[in-house]
Amino acid sequence: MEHIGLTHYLIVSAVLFCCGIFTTATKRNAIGILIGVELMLNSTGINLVAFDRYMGPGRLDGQIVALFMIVLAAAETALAVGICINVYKNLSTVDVDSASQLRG
Amino acid sequence: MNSHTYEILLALGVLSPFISFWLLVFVGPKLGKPLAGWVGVILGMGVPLAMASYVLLGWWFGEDAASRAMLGEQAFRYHWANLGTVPILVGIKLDSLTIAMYFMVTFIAFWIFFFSVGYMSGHSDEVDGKSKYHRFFAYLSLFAFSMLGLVLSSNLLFLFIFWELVGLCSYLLIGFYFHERVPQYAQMKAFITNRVGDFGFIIGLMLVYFQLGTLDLDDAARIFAEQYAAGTGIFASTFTMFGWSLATIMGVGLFCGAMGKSAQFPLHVWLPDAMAGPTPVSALIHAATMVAAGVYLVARVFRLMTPEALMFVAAIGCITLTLMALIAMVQTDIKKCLAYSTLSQLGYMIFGLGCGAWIAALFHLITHAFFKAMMFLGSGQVIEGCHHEQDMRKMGGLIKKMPVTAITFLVGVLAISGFGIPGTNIGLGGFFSKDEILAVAWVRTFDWNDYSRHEAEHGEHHAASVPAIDSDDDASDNLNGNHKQMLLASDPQHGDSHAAPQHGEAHTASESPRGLKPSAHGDNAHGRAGIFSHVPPMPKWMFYLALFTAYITPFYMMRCWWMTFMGKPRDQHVHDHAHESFMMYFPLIILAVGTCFASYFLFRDLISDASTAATIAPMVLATDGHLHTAAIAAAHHWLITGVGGSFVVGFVIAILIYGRGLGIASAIKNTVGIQQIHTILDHKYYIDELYHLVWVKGCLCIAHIARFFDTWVVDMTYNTLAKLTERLAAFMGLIIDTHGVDGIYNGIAETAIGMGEAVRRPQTGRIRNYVLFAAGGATVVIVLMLLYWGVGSPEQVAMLTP
Amino acid sequence: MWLALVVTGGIDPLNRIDIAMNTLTIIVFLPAMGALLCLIAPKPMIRSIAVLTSLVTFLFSLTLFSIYFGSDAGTSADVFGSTYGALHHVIRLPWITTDSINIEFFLGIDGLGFPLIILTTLVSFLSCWASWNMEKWKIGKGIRAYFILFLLLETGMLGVFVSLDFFLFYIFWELMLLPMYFLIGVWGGERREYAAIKFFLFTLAGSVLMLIALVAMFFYSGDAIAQAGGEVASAYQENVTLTHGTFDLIELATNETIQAYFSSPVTRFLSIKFAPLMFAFLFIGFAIKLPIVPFHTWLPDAHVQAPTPISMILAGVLLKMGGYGFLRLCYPIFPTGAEFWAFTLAVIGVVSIIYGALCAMAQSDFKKLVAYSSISHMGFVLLGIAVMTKAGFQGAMFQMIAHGISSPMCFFLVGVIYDRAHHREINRFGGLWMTMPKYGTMATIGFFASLGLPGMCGFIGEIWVLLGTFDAGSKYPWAYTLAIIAAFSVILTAGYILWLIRRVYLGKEKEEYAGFSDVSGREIMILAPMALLALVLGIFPMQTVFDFTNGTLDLVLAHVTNAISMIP
Amino acid sequence: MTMCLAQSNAWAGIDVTRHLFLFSPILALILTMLAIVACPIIVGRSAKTIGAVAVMGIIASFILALRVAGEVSEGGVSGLSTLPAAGLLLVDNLSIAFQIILLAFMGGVTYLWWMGSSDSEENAPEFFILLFGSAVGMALMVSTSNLLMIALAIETASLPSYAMVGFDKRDRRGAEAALKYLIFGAISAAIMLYGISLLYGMSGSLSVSVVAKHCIEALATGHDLVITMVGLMCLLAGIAFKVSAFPFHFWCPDAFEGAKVEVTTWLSVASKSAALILLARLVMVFCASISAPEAIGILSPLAWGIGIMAVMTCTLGNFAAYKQTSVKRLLAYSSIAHAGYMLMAVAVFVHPNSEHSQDGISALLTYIAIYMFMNLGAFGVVSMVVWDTGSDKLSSFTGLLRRAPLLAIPMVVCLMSLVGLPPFAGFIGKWWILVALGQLNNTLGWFLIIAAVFNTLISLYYYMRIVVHMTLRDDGQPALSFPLGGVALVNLCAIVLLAMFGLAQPMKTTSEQFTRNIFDTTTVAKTAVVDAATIQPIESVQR
Repeated sequence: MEHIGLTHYLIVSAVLFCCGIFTTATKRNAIGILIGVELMLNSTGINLVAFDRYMGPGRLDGQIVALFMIVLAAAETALAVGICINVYKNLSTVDVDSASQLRG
Repeated sequence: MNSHTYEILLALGVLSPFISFWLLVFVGPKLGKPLAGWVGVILGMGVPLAMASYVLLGWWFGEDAASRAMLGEQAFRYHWANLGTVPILVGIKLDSLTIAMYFMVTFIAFWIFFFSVGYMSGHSDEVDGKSKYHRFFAYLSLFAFSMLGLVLSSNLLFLFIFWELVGLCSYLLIGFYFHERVPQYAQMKAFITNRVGDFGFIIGLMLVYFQLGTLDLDDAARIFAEQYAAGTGIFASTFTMFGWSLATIMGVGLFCGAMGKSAQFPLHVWLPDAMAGPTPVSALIHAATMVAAGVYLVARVFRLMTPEALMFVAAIGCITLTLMALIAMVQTDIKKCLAYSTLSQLGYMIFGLGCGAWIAALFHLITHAFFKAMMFLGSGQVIEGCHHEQDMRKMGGLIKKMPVTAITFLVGVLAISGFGIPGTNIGLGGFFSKDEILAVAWVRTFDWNDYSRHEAEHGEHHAASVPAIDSDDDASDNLNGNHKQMLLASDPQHGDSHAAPQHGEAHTASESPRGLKPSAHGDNAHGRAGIFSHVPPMPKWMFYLALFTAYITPFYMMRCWWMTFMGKPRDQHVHDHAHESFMMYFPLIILAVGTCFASYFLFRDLISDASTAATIAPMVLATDGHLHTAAIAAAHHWLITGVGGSFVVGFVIAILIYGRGLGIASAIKNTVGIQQIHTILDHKYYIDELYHLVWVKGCLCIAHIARFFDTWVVDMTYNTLAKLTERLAAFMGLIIDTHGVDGIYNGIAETAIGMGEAVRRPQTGRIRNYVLFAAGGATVVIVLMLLYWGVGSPEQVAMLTP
Repeated sequence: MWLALVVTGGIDPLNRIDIAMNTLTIIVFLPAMGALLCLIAPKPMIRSIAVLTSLVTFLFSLTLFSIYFGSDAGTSADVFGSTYGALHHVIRLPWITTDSINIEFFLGIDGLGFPLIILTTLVSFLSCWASWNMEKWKIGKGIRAYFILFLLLETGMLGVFVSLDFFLFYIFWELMLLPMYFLIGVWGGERREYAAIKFFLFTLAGSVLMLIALVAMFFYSGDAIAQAGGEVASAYQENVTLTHGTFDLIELATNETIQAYFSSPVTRFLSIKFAPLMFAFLFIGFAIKLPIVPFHTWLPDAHVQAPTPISMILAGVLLKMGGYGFLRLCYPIFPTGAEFWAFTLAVIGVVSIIYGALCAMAQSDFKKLVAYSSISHMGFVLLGIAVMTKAGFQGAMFQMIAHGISSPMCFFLVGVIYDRAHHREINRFGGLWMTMPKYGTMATIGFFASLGLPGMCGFIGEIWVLLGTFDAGSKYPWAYTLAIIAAFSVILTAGYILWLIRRVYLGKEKEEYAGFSDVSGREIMILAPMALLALVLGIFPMQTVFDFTNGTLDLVLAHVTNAISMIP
Repeated sequence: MTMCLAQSNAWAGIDVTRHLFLFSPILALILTMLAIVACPIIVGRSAKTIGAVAVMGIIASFILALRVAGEVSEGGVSGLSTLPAAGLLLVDNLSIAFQIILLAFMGGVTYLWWMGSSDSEENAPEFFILLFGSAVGMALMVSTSNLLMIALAIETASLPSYAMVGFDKRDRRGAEAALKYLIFGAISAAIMLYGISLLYGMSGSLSVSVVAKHCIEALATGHDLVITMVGLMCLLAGIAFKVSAFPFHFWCPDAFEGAKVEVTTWLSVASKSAALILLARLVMVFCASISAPEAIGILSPLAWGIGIMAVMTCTLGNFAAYKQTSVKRLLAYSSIAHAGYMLMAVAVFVHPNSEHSQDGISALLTYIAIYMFMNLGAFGVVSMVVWDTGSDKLSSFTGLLRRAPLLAIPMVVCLMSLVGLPPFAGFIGKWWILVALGQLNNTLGWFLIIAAVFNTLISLYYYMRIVVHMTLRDDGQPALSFPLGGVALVNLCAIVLLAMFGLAQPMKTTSEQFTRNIFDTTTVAKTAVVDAATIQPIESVQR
């Protein structure tokens, strides 16, 4: 039974990140894609905090940045939802594949 | 008179036709008819003729041989341009040949101009009532200018320039009736055929410029002789083509030009067609002067000719004179008949030059110019009289209607047939010139080995040996009148060959302004002695063909005359219309007199005077009467009589056949065997057809291929390139950006999540594909970078650690 | 001068205005001033202003003859100096100067530029005058724009011939593109769009290569100087030292340090030998303009579609820029490249000669025929330059001038009849000489001049090149063969020209053309100078051209051959 | 954060008012934004009013920027402050120069908006808030060398842009464009942040200079190479998205086509160039973090990476533009291509100690300045055509020379300038980039030069298509009606483009002034060593 170390956190966050990417790439629902983005951002958060904890004890930069991340995510989500609503008004769907009028 | 006086006079003679040309071009229409004509006659030819006569008298009677040569050496040169580093000096080649030619041209041309004033007034108005009368004389003046320039040029390049200009004039004049179809093609044919010749000429020029480093006739000859003596330069090169050395190729190349202008065998096709031009033009350009320019050129570059080249020249001449004479036998168009006889006679001249009879050939040139011009004018008179009828079969019996024409024409016929009494020196032009050519040819063919051995022995001072030969000639047979003439003829030569050394020294002493070393006779003689050993005798067939043709010539000429003037009129309408007018037959009379005059006196002496300086070369055969003397000395009597009497045979046969109308002739024509031959001759050996097929059609075919290639290959390539770029653009823009992305990444998505619904709607502009592609791209980039990256080199690490 | 000042950098212009008032500057920018004038002038005056401007430019350019006849001149050594790089009317103003770059507004002329400047101003004047009747054209609108573009074009062309700073040269070179594009594209024939874009794309393709060469030459010369210790005395200017790369064409050609570095085989550009590669880049750029098979296909289209005066300019001047480029850039700066490519270039030249002639023979469009004949004639230019003999260089230069006289004349002759018949089908013409005697006479002169008839301008160039090529046989054995093949073109040329004359001018008068008026006074006045020159150049080549060009040409050649002889 | 600031006594001995002054342009923008927020409550939301306020704000900020520029070029705050935790923001010539350009361009866009939509627009305040917001973001992007700040700035610039693209709520295409832009942006932002987290973890600092140090160490020694590089690439990906460099350009055409012309204009220049300057700054820090000029070669993979990205970008942009029928979309692709050209300038890796160290960056600055005018002019014409005909299709440009010569001629000038043809400024812009690449005098440099010139050739064709439609064709459409102000704007642009060509010299001098001594290389070296010493490899940490 090995002691939980930085590597494990990194692996977790990496997996999370990949899930995020995967979601964004495969989901057709805009909201779903945004959730994927959230996953990626959260994996970032995990990274930052873990690094802060293990690499430079006493420094709080990572955690501060993590806070910023959360705020950013919130702002982004807010805007995204707004745009999604707008899209829904116009296209009466949030299926990103149906938003394919602009092409070429 | 010093040389500059002569030059200035001659130059004036060249300029005045030029002036009259521009005068007629600009104010011609206002002058109208016949004033424009008279301007042409006076300004275009009167002035030159005056100059020519004055110079001729001064030159021939005012100077002795030495001072003539001296004047030639001192002749003025103008620095025209630099060809690379080689300065091109333009000037006047001042020697007896120039003056003889100059006088001949101006004299004949003057009377032809004169003739034209009357003749053209009836022949210039066909075209839509717009008179081209002045245009005709403008062209004639331009021709006079170029022809005289050609005669005077001392520089090959300038000779070439005027050469082309006379070609242009001939082009313009052949096409004078360009509203008709035939002249259009005739003029093109003439110019392009000449261009083919010029192609060779240019190659010759290149070789001269490149190997001899000059384009001046005299310098070139001098350097050529020196190079020959030293075996350097052009003689050093080992390059050969069809077994010809470079020097030979040079000679042949230059001769190609002559083949074009003088219409020698492969390039003869244009001359008969050229008869489509007005008759005076045929007389002046295509009988007397321009076509003779080729011969003149060969005479001028004679000194650059190797024996092989001369052999080629002789062969071409021989072929031409035979084939054309044969064709002439079956011609029914009076002008065509004369044209072919011209070709045949030109063949004689070329042949003469080829076998070294320099004097004889040029002499023949001049005599021929007189009588052939006269005959053409006569034919013009006939055609005019007969209402533009040219077919001899429709004529006959015209002697009653136009006696003067008939008589003068007969004079011409006699002259060309070499009429004369063998054994005396009574005779007309051809009798002397043609026979002399044959005599030399005979020596070259049969007596050559003895002669050249004899030459080699007496290498330097053959002059000394001449009297000996003379004496034993006298001893051998003094019945031989021809021989006496030859002696007479060769007298000036003796003078020369004695005078030569002094005048040579005189010039080595005097510094010539151009630093040209005057050609001393010694090394040439030495060169000659050397070269005779390898100059081969002529093949026999040449001599026999020439001799044979000597019998044909009188036949077809007499046939022509008889069909035209004697017998019963075959076409009453023509006959009734026939008439002659003073304006036209006056020149005939003059020329007839000229023919008799030009037969023996003056011209041959002039030429033989020129010969000494003009033919200093490895190949000095006919330069001195010495050879003729020897020729006659060695000649068997049958040659004298045979050649001398040839015209009798010819005449008799002709009269026998055509004496009673065309019946016998047509009978013969229709006999089996002859008929086929006749057809072949009538179609001129189908050479025209051949050329049309091979050259005209071939060239156009290639041209169209080229055009096709240009439009459908070269151009297409670029258009296709453009298309490809667009396609590529479409590919990058649409496919990669959208379809491709879909294609690739739907596939990935499929394999990733095992659901193929993404593939079902391969729509474009789908954000998920964008994301996938971006992510994929990023991954690829990262991987590549990592692969490429690796660890830095130790020294880099070292640099990094401070 | 406003434009001049902008170009001179606009920095403290006031105290430069006197320097800028240089003959060449005036000549180059007079047309531009005229264009400005046209911009503001009332419509009816525009034509006259434009024609006057071009006339004044021409007359003013004649003052350049003072180089040769002025008091300062005298012997050819004074005019051309003893080494390549003796210039006259030089003007050097710093334009873009940083610590590492010194781009100058550097104009000057020598035997290369001089005759072409005169030619340019003359042809521009004549063709500007030829545009007089443009309202009568199919697209007769937009006079203002037309003449403005025309004059800008002239400025561009003149600039190319006088600018000796490569950067400036390039600018002027590109400057012509746009006006020419619009002149063809807006006022052209049916397929003008295609022709114009084709012209543009081809030329730009050439000039991007030139741009690469421009940058590369600058930095490589910089390397050369750096290797030589960073301080190299200028080859031809007193008390000037080069500390970094230069755009000075003369310097690039004459400075030993730079030359040695350029021509050394170890100097590599992307691991390719420097000199041959750069030579090729520049060559293609110029070959497209010349034009040379296989880069020629823009020319027939451009010529056929362009209005007559533009065809005149195109044939008379633009084509010459290619040849000028060879003589000014390729050969002096990359002699080793020249040696490397000699055979290829000569072959291309001969191919163009024969190929152009054959294509011309097969054309049924009057203008296209003349266009292809241009290709054939410019082939002589390339051949003459490629063999690098004195006669060859002289011939090439003369051929450029001669062609600059004869082919505009031919194009104008085509234009004259096109204005009347509104078609160019050779086979539909006939008997025009009877209908329009004056025109027929002029046409004969023009076409025989381009046929290369001795006594006319076309002949000198051709024969000089041919003899020059043959002369090169001592250096290059292949030269003999090429010379002979090239000489064969005299027959082809005669063939298609005479055939053309027969089909168009000879024959019976056709009733459909019976009503045609003969050439008007204006047309005569335009044709006469060209006809006269065609004759005079042919009769007095030395006094008209060689005296002005040969000095420099010989120096260039000496420089080139000397450099080649250095090659181990 | 405060802690971190306290740690590296960044505030100690620094005059705060002076710092406020140095950042005053950005502050002015923010204040204006607030003012616009307040406006509807106080004076009402009429477009004209708002516009007036906005313009005043822009002018004020512009003047301030000029003042600051005067200070800075005298060496006020000079150099990237590369101390490990030196504050989040910095001011130097480069950032100020960019702010000046940005504000000028902003003025142009506002003017365009004023001409076009000020009458119809009822959401003026929102529009300007977004505009200013993104402007602030861009201004911040170029004035930081701190990873956190970079992330924040990019987001600040991006979020308003998303909204601006989809600003017209009734426009289906706009909504779609916004959605795409948003999703793409959000994802790439997330990727970038992930990369930042990794870099922070590896180097233990957010300061770019320290990160650069660490990356170089990793490169040299191979420690944590993979993870560091992944981090770095992710960071680059985020920036590449803003630059719209291949393969992160997909949002660009769609977003630009869907958005209003003013917005397109704004994004096509401002966001891209801000990101480019940011990237250039990162590159400079990397170069500066190498102690010896000779060792610059160790970064060549990075240089090649950016170079190849640049070539791909402009080639793809040019080719993709060929078949476009919508001029807006065509210009969008052309803007991708130009981003490629500018990336080439970024790919010039030169050590600050070596000669010509500022060629690349000054060329970039010059190019941006010129590009601003070119695009302003081109899009200005497009917008005026759109306003009148309601379509941005190529066909609606047919015969423009007759219908509106005063639009056609400047359009031709702008397009030819975009091609890079003398005598227009576009050529000068390209020229300086070529020179910068030539200064490298290595394979990469020549490779990029060749790619650049051939792309010029390729690009000619599709620009020419517009010219052909405008000048050579005419299908008799009615004459165009357009606001005179707009005509004045585009003609001004055209004239400026001509003049800039003649004034190449002063431009070059100015841009060199603005890019002089933006390094304080000594500090880089010193601090770098310190950091390198303090950093522990991961393995050693975890027990």
